[in-house]
Amino acid sequence: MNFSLIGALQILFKILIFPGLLFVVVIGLFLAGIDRKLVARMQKRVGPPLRQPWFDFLKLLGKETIVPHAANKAVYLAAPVIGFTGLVVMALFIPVFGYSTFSGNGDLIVLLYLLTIPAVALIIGGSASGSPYAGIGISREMVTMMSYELPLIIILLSVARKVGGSALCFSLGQIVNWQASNGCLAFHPALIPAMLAMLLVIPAEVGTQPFDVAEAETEICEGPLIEYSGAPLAVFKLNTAMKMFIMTALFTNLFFGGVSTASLIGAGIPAIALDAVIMVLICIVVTFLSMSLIHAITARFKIEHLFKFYWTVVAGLAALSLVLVWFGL
Amino acid sequence: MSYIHFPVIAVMTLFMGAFLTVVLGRHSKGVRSFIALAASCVSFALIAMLVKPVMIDGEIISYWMGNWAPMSGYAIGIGYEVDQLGLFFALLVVTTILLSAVYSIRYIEKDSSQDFYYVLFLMLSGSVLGLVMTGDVFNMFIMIEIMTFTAVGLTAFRNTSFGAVEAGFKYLVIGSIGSSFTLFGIAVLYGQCHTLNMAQLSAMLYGNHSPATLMAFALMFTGLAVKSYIVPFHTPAADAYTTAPSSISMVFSGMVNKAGVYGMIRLVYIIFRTVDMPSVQTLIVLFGTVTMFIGVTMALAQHDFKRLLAFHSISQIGYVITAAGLCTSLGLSAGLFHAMNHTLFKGLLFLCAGAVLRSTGTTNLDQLGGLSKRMPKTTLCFLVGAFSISGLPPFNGFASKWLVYQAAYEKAVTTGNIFYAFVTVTAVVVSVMTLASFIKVTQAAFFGQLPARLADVEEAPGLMLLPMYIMSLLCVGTGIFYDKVYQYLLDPAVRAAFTVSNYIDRMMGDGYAEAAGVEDVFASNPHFSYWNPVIWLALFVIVFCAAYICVVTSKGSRGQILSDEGGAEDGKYATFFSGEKALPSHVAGSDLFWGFKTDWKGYFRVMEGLHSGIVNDYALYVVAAAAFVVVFTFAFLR
Amino acid sequence: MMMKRRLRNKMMNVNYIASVILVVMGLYTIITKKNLIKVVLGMGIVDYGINLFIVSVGFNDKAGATAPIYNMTELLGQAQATGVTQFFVDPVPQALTLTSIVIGACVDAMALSLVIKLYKQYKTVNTDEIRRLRG
Amino acid sequence: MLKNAIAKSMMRSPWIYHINTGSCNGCDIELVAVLTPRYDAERFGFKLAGTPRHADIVVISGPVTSQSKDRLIRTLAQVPEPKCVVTLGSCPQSGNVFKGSYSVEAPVENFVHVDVAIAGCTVKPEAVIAGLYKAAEILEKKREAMNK
Amino acid sequence: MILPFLREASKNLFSKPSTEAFPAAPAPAKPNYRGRISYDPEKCVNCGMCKKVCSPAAITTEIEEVEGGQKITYHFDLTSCTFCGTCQDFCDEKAIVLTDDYLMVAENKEDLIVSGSRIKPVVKGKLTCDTANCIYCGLCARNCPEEAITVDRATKSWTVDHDKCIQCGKCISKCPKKVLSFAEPAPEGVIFGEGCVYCGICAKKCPVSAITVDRATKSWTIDRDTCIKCGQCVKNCPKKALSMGPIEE
Repeated sequence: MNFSLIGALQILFKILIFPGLLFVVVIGLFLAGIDRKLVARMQKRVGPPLRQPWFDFLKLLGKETIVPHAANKAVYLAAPVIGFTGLVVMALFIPVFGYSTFSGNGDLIVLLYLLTIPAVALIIGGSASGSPYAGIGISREMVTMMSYELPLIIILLSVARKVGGSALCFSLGQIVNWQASNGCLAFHPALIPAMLAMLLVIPAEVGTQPFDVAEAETEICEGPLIEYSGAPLAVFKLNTAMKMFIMTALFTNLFFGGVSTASLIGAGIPAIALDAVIMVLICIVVTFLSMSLIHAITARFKIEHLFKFYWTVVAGLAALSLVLVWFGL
Repeated sequence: MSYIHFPVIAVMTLFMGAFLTVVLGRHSKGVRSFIALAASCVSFALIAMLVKPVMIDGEIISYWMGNWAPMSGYAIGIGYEVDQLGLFFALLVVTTILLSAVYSIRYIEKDSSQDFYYVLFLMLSGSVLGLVMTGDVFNMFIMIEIMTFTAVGLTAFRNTSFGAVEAGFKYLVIGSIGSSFTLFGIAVLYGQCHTLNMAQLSAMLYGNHSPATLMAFALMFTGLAVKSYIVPFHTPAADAYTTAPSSISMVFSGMVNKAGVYGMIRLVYIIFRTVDMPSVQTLIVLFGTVTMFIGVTMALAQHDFKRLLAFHSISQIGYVITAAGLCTSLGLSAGLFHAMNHTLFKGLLFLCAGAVLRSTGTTNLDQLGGLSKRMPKTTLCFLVGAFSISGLPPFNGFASKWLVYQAAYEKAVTTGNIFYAFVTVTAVVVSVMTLASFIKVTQAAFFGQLPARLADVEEAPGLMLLPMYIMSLLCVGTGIFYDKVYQYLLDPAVRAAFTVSNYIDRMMGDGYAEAAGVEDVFASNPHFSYWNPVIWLALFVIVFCAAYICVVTSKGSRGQILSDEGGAEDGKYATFFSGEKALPSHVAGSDLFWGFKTDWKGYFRVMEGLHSGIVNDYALYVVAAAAFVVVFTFAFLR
Repeated sequence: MMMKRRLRNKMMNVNYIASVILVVMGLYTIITKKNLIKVVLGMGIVDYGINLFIVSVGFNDKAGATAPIYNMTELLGQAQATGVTQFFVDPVPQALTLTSIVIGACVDAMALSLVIKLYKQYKTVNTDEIRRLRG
Repeated sequence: MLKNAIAKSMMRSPWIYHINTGSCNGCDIELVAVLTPRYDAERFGFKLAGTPRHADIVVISGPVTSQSKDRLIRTLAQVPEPKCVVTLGSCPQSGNVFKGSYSVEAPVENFVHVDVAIAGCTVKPEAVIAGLYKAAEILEKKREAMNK
Repeated sequence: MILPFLREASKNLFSKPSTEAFPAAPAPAKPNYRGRISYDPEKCVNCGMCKKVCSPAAITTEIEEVEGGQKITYHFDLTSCTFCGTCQDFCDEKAIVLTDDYLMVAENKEDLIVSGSRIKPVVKGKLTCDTANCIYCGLCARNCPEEAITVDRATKSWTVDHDKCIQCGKCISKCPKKVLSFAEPAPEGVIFGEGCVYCGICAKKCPVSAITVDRATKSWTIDRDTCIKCGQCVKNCPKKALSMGPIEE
């Protein structure tokens, strides 16, 4: 890495603005707004304005932050920020089709583990708040995590096998490039079950409606978030929105990667911008299919049913895909 | 250069320390501690001085006891041979010994018979150090035996505490069955080859297996597997780690079961050279996968801090065995790296458990809670350990688990065997479950509400915190600079494991290997995917600081941060309790994860039935597994 | 002559068979007997079986096998002269056996002392009742 | 600028925490009705929060039985500032038909400052919307007062 | 589609939302909705029926003596009302109406109190019945809010308890024969009754010295013009021989 001024500025730009912080935050909150709007429309409601997540975020910034008596102050306040940081850094690993911060080489396993950081931050923060409701909430969050991790890893392995063949390939950049030349993975029949499984994994990862057992506000008073108020809560809400974007972007890269306009209009900033727009459009569709639609038509799972669902139906779909890919389909 | 004497001096220092403790340290606490510390420091220094010649310059030290060098191609004397693999484990051993010795000073100060403690401790240390550096299989057996019965003694050290003697007895029975199998294997091997030297055995056995050597392989494999406590031999380990003093639990998980792992690697890679055989790979990976899965699920069901850690030790050894059993260079690197990391983080966690036990008098997760307010330093160390073992970036557990996944999946795609793909999946799921059970400990012991009983618990003393800090730093450091670790420790060790001819030549004289027709199977260098923890961490720290300042400072337009300074129990700062007056109510260990446990009810019932606590059953598992290994060996090994 | 030799070969195998039988007996004792003392005895029996095996491995039935008191040059010289490499009892297994016996004795002593402690604490030597640590 | 944005958002995103202090459930179901497609209070950013820590507006229904009085006070104390208290229906304001009962602490104003009172027995969802909207405006004013 | 919810959701996505545009457009209440109370004090006769039937005691009255009569104020506390409408049903004068205005939202509690007052001229006399024309139908008794009237048809008796009567005039309006009326009040004064022992305490207590007692002649006289009807004499009479009452001129 060349630490000249221009280079440093470029890196700073990448971290803070384009694939990094600002882009993720803006698109994440945008997707969250779209999700709420779509759910409302599907329930025959008008729904909040698209800016609503922004209002929520800003409002929470303006509220008091109360650190409860039983809480461990340092951990309690640091936890949301750790999750936020993890997400921002993770965003740098996800390429916007061709364009990414770290030379297009996001590693799938690294991503898988970075994805756990926000969840762990939520868990540790909830645990540090000292509330018994949070205790139940973190238990559920953890079980949810155990549930979706199994299908997720099988999906990633199927994709890796499809792209890498008989070589080890965990690089997201490589997966995108492969799709650029061989067509989107979504159109390979062997990976369709995996794609469906991934659509079901996203809502659990983000924690939206039928899979939000951890934050069930009607049962366990928002679970881990119970004692949070003010800015830390705002950051947690922001984390959820960012996760929404990151998961859908990951989906896009895994199954619809390589849709680059650079070949049509020539490489350069317009092509990157156009790519970003296309990516956001795909993200909206994925948000609709995986989060809004499921949210609108289902009621919350019980935790044991959630676990069973993921380890049988979703993992079964993913494993089917893995087996199909393995034997050369 | 005189460093060829260092290995032997290091081992003998520890044994001499044990002897001197008996002679001089009976009555004086200071003398005892001094002898233990001095012996550990000396051996640490001696081993550390070997890093330069062995690891960096690539030399292999061979040392013949009484200068009884091999004649006419027959090695009759006992030889010490320190290659990179041995030194790698020796480094783990001496680090563990040193830190444990420092920790012990304050930890066991209230116990009686401390002189026996130090005698046994130093003998255990010396035996394990001797085991990883010896070049003689029978010497290895003797070291295993010394290790076993000193370990038993230390397990039952606090013999009035709950179940300590029982654990010691089970450990002894299972351990001695394992030793017997090892000895039986050695005897069969000797009957076939008439030598006990590893290098010579390796040269003789290369591509030259008779039924007798297969039998020997099966028996020695079982014996060493018992020593590394993989499933189904893990039962006494869980008990022993629970009841032993924490400084000793750390030694157990840090080096005693590593000794077994070392023995298995030595056996498979060097002595029998069965690395190339897919059936052996399948056998080991199968054992490893089952181990990591059963270990972690049992850990999820535990209510005792140390017992939970014990089952995690078993589970993590499963990772090591799985990775090493893949028999690729990437796999072995992953295995060794994970072994090293396991020593660091599990030692750290056991030390934290010890600090908790010393301060609160219990390790029952249902009785603890909220300790982070009283023991913040221990909590910090625990969190580092817990995140390391759960494999969160950028801690070391992540780096090694990541290598394990890569290795397993590389094996899967290169061989086209879907079994290894499912091994990878299991490894990832086990990792998540590990995280789950450490979340359980975090919630049950360190966060949540502080029970009134523990309101004036005190932080562990500085001398106990010191090893914890060191290990925490090592956990973070090896995670971030894992490429350096790979370059200076893992790569030489892996090369040593694969380049057997070098090993044989150094021991038996140049040209011996070639004469015996030994070929190296060293695979290409493992390649890593892109993961740069340094940049990542720098980014993380920068963004974290910025965001933290933005969120937490109560300047300007944002809402204030109010925290309870006065200590009022009720009102604004009380925990929300549905409006009720906040009662001390803590979600303890056994209450967590019931949603998961109900789904796995049948499994847990069976598992609890199997871990019956009856020593006969445990012996039965050992014998049955040994039978399985023997049958498998004869059926599939060619 | 052939008969006798075969018989002697068979006789030679007796100690191997016996050692295996001893090991199996020992393991059987450990697995089935519910009395702690019997379990310790089983461990001892396994040890004896293995010791027998090691000694047998070292035993050489060829003619002229004597106690192994030679130095290397004598040994090599004779080997070169006669072309027979193995004509004395292998000393190494005996050393091994001795060591093994000592270790076995240590282990048994340790086990018995633990049994005494266990009996004091649990007031029983039945393995079915000594299971505080389980699950 | 941020201050103004926050104050504006304060009105656009009020989260509600509902406390039932012995209500007959009439007002409670009307409050829930506000979130149904027909009335859809989410248009204005209203959302039911699960815990007082997240709440901006606390809605009280019921005649404050003596059992619930302490709980009410405690829960209200846990709501971070700026906050608004809205009473739903007649009961919290006066005790309604339970007035004078030995177990009713009726006028909630005796121990809690009420910002907005919505009358009705039960209240009509439209009235709830209007009342909550008014409360949201008060929130914004409170936040602006904090800015100064 | 297999999933009915899925079908419903996708249908809704492309159809108009069923949300009412309430704050933007007014939403009239449904017929017979009982909302904010409107009170017409001019119609009110101060019978108090509403107060009597109000279960949460949301209605309070204030009576103030002003020049030219009593100022009667009715307060309807909407924060206490159950909107049952019973007061409306019982108000014969239709002075109370529950309107369909449901937006009863206020920051101050005072804004939610409906009040009205009127000045009621003073009624002079007591309720009397022209028993000659009375048919003893009992309507007056039935409609009396204070149950002050008792009518017995069998014995043809009509009695009124003047202490209970609040002079609302309801009975007068209900009377089919128009025989009830408020008579001119008879002049009141101290009445000399049986049992006097001529102790003279009354004379001593009288603030205006209107009473003269002569023990010797056993005579008791009162100067009606001076008497202010304070009742001190009645109160202090040891033999309870004095009382207040109508006096025949």
